[in-house]
Amino acid sequence: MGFFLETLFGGLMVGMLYSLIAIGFVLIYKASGVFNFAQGAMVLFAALAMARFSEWLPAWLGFESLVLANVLAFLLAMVMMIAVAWLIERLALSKLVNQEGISLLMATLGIAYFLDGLGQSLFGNDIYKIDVGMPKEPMMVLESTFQGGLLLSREDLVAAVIAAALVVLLALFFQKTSTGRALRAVADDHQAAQSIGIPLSRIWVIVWSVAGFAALVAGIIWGSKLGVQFSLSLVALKALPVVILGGLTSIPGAIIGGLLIGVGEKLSEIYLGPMLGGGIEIWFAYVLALVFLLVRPQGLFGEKIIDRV
Amino acid sequence: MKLKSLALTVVLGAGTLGAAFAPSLAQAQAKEQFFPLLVYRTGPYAPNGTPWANGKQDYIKLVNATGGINGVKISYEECETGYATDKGVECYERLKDKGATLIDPQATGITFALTDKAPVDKIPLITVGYGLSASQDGNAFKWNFPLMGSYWTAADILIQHIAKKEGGVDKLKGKKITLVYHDSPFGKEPIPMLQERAKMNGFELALIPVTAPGIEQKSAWLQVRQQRPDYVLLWGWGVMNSTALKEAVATGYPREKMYGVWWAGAEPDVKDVGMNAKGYNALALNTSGTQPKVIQDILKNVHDKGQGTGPRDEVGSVLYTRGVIIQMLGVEAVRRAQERFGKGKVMTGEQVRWGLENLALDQKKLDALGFAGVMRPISTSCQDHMGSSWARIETWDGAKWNVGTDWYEADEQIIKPMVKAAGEKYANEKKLNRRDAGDCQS
Amino acid sequence: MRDPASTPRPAAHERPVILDVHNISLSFGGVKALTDISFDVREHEVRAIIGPNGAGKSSMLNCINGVYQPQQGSITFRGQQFRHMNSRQVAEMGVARTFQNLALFKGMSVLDNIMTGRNLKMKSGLLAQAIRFGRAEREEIAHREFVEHIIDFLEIQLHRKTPVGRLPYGLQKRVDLGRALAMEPQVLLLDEPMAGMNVEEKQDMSRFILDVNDEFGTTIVLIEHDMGVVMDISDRVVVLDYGKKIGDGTPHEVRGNPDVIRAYLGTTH
Amino acid sequence: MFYRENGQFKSTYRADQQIFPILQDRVLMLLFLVVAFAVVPAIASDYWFRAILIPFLILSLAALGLNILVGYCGQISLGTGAFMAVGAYAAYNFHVRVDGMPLIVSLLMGGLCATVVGVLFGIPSLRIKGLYLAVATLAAQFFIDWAFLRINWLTNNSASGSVSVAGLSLFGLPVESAAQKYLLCLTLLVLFALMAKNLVRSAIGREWMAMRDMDVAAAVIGIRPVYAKLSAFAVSSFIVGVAGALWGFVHLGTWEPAAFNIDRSFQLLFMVIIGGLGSIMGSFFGAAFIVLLPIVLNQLPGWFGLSISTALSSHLEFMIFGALIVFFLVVEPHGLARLWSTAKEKLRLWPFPY
Repeated sequence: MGFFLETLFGGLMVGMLYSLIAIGFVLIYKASGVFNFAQGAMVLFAALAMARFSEWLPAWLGFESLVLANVLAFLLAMVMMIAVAWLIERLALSKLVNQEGISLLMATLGIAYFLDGLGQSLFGNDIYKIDVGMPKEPMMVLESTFQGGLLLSREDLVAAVIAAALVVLLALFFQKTSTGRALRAVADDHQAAQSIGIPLSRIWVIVWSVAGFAALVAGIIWGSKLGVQFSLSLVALKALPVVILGGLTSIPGAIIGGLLIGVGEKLSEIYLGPMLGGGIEIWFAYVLALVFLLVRPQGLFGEKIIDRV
Repeated sequence: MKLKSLALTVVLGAGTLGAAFAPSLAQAQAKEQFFPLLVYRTGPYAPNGTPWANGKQDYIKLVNATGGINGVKISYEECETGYATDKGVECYERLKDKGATLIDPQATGITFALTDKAPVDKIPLITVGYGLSASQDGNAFKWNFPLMGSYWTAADILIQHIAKKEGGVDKLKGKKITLVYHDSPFGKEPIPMLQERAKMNGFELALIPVTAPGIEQKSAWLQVRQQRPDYVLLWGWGVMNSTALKEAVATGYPREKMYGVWWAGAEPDVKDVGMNAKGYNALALNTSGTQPKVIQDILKNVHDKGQGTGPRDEVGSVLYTRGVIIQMLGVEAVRRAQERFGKGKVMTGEQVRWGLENLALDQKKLDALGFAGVMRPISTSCQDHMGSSWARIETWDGAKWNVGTDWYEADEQIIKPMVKAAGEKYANEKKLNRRDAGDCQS
Repeated sequence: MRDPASTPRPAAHERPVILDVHNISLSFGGVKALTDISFDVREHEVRAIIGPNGAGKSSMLNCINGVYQPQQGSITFRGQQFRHMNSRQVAEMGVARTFQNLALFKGMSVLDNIMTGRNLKMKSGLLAQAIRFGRAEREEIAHREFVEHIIDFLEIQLHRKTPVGRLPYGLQKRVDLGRALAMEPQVLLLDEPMAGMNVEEKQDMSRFILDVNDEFGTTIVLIEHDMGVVMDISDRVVVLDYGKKIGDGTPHEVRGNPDVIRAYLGTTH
Repeated sequence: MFYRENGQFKSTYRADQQIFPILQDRVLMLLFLVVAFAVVPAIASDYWFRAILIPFLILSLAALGLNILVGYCGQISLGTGAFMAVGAYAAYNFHVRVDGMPLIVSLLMGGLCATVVGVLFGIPSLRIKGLYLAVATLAAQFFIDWAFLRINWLTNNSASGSVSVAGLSLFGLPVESAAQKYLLCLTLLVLFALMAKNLVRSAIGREWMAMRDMDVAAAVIGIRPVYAKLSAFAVSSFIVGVAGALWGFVHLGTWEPAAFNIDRSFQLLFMVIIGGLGSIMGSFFGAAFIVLLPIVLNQLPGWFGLSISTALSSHLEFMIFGALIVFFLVVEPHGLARLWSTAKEKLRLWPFPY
């Protein structure tokens, strides 16, 4: 029982991080109808920037404080992500408007390649460290209720909390702020949005920046867990089933989906894995999503499509 | 339309350029021993691949700076494989036409792919401490040289060490040992050996695969926590190792009970885990640090001259040093070959192969080369393409690797028959007839 | 347009019923699109369905085509009764259809678009088509000939090989019609065949429709907004409003129906 | 001037329905084949065969297969690599388990197994559309990758999961030298390309395109979505499977599942998109582009005498590759094939622009 709970929590915490990345996908898809395969590359790029700046800045400016270094690095990284967003809009999106999804998807793959290359040639391709003072040692809880107690990773806990906070933040941003509403308007109908004078290009820059922000936070969390290194760009692959499970256009979907996938794959790996020889979680997540789609083709919270002729 | 025609030209340009230039590259340099360098400085495995590659290149530079091999200078060209088999093959094909005489594929997968091509092209493969374990059998694998150790010897030695810690092989009975491995040919190689050992010594072997590249290991380590094994063997490469250590920390598995293969015992694996990895052990094929004479020479003759391949502070790190050793073995093979086929001549692939097969590096030679204390003597033969299987255990103290004192050697009784059987199987599959004594002389 | 003397036809009600729609109700998640619609179509007649926008005209056709599955009601075709129609069956039974907002295959040439109409009639297997030998090739050529007749009939020879996407709207409408004709239908459903056309184009289209009706004896069900056209070419008219049937009869009868007038003039009651 | 079709009148529909109705095209094609079959084997270097031509041929074949699915039937698949893997491993099993199984048969059996798996994973397409389907096909990718790593039977119980073949021969002729391998691939490619071309200009091809362009209308004129989509999946995965078998048998010789990982799937998708969706010719252009580009890029510095570090150059390679992808999607979303036909249009009018 105790172990089952550990697995469950483990799954929930990972799931929270998945939703964080998934939200990046959803934001961009909602606003620009682009399925952004570059999200992973953005995570890597942001994390690299963060890691390297926090390492370089003290040397350049000659100060010690780790906190200051991290704060400055974070800001700088964020600036870079905004720049990236702006460039993407200028050089790619604005020229690719109203093309079918598949070419857009390919374009983002191109962008992903570009960012991977750029990031690594700017910041190097070794394995780097992000130290935001995440607690590493695990903690024991409920020793009274379960023999051996319940082992929780503090790091995951903190990470999950941050992720959750950010997710809520973004949700609020979309529901409450005027920009958020504008974004939603664009998402619902491009022409209409333009006709009431919402400049599409600016909206896109904003959305991609917000996605960049999500990527940065995700990058920092994963980065301090795994170390910042090329492979970071692959975590996005793990968020894809989340996106289709939750529905491409729904933020709540991304959250619920993330948790479901996180728990699903961990439980499957632990309790099914041994029977099948292990290593099943990656495809299990996808199959889970696939089976679900067969029942609800538009995902958990996606809108239903009716063919009109 | 302008853009379109531009696009068109780009395509045509690419095509024609490729056509025009690629062949012209395909000429061997005269009077120089050509070593192609398959490396990966990008992708998930770059942090480990890079120092290795730099070590190889720096040693070549050192040899050239000090008069080459009896006057024969070494020319080289790097090719990025990204640890991907097909790119590795592409590199091999490209560089072999430039007169490649020795190849270190730097990846087990690529080694597998090249094992069938090497005999055709007559290019020896040197796979120090990796590759196809069975290829130790020189009778079946004429062109493979898993010098200094294979994954089978590695696994065997780890078990020996654990037995020793437990106070005798008999103590292994009933123990639980879990292998956490990179889900690829590399990670799977040791399994047959471990199963053999498990049968023999009566310990319980559990296998936990980690999907490459190994960034998501939460469930793997939850399983470890569930099974509570007495020891965990870590068969990882690249980012998988550091991630494994971090998850071990997060699930509270004692690092002292973790033993990595010699590809999981370098700085990149523990660097950003730091103190948390304290007590973690791994196999050591070689020492690290800048004390050895050869490293000093490299610093003096290469880096001080501003010709260092990588950053200076990486010189002497575990994988860098291994790169140096690998390149040294190649160079010595050429030197050995020259003794037979003519000093100061450029050796062909076949001649280098003979050199590799007749390596005899005793302590004296090693000292002379500046490898005193870095590694143990090695001597190969027609039957044994490994030469020696000496290795030690090193432990991370939170800041640096401390190499233990006692040397281990794989247990012939176990290795020999397995290698032989595997060799037979391979020879039969490939319908090759095994080499006779006469062939060994050639 | 049509003066009774020229084509002596038996009055509509004397001819046998070919298609009978009975108590059809359709709704999308609570929203009622059609409520309890019944009407019949007799052989060789031109039957019009009219009504204001959103009256559920296209939905009606979609039910007949099996694009939508009505929640209630049944459709009887040549005595065979169906609860749900399935597009394939409908097509096989010889019901063809054109679409309100062009549903042509944009990526394909005019020729190929119309050729798809013949697919039902092509029998050669996948492998035969791959090797394109014997039957497969003969079929292609035979059907190509048939299609060429349609192309001539619709006077679009010049555009044979142009991708339909590049054609002007009026011509695309013709291709749409051509594709339907290629199926040699017994019943032809036309969804606003003249929407967005100028007077000449409308006249051409009406001519095509009547020719089809006369020459091939095809029964025609058409949705149309232009009352003038409807009155001219249709034998009987169904009037829908807000998914309900508010009128049914000859153009003359319908014109006099107060409900219809109200629906069109929009006088509230 | 020289590229004109006027004066060539078609008296029969058969004549009008040829693959290359225009004389010049036929001549050009013929010349091209002569060069490919006779001249190239004589002059090409081993490097060209093994590192460029053979990969190009095999990947064009795979791209061709994928193009049928994506380009003609409009079903996006990100699992192509996996279907190649199925082809390769299935062929391998027939090769090693059945004594004296002729090479060509094993290859085709590989294709057939891929067909079965392809259709299986194609079933979701009946319900799921567009990007959802695309991501769903990743399930195939990851599951199949896993299966070949984990299920020993599939790899003939090779401890490492990596398998290898050797001593290939076709109808008694050895397939060992680069030239022989090249000719084998070329022959298969030409045959499949021909059949594919026939299919897409026949009834079935029209059904696929109809599904792609307007599925409701297609259904209304009596095209069964199930049949159209699944047949596309079947044909596509068959060709892809054979390509996979060739990749393993002819190009790599020894391979592991990683040789068919998700990167391969993306690579192939790039090929069909850069080359041109819904164009047989495009598949070749795409493959040529994607195969040559990296090689050219990483030799580029050498030609201009600059020596940049391997790391940097391969990072630049990444960047340029990515940039070019976007560039092409921006200037010509319909791919190189469209560029080619626009070029032909121009040539047709040349030297009089109007």
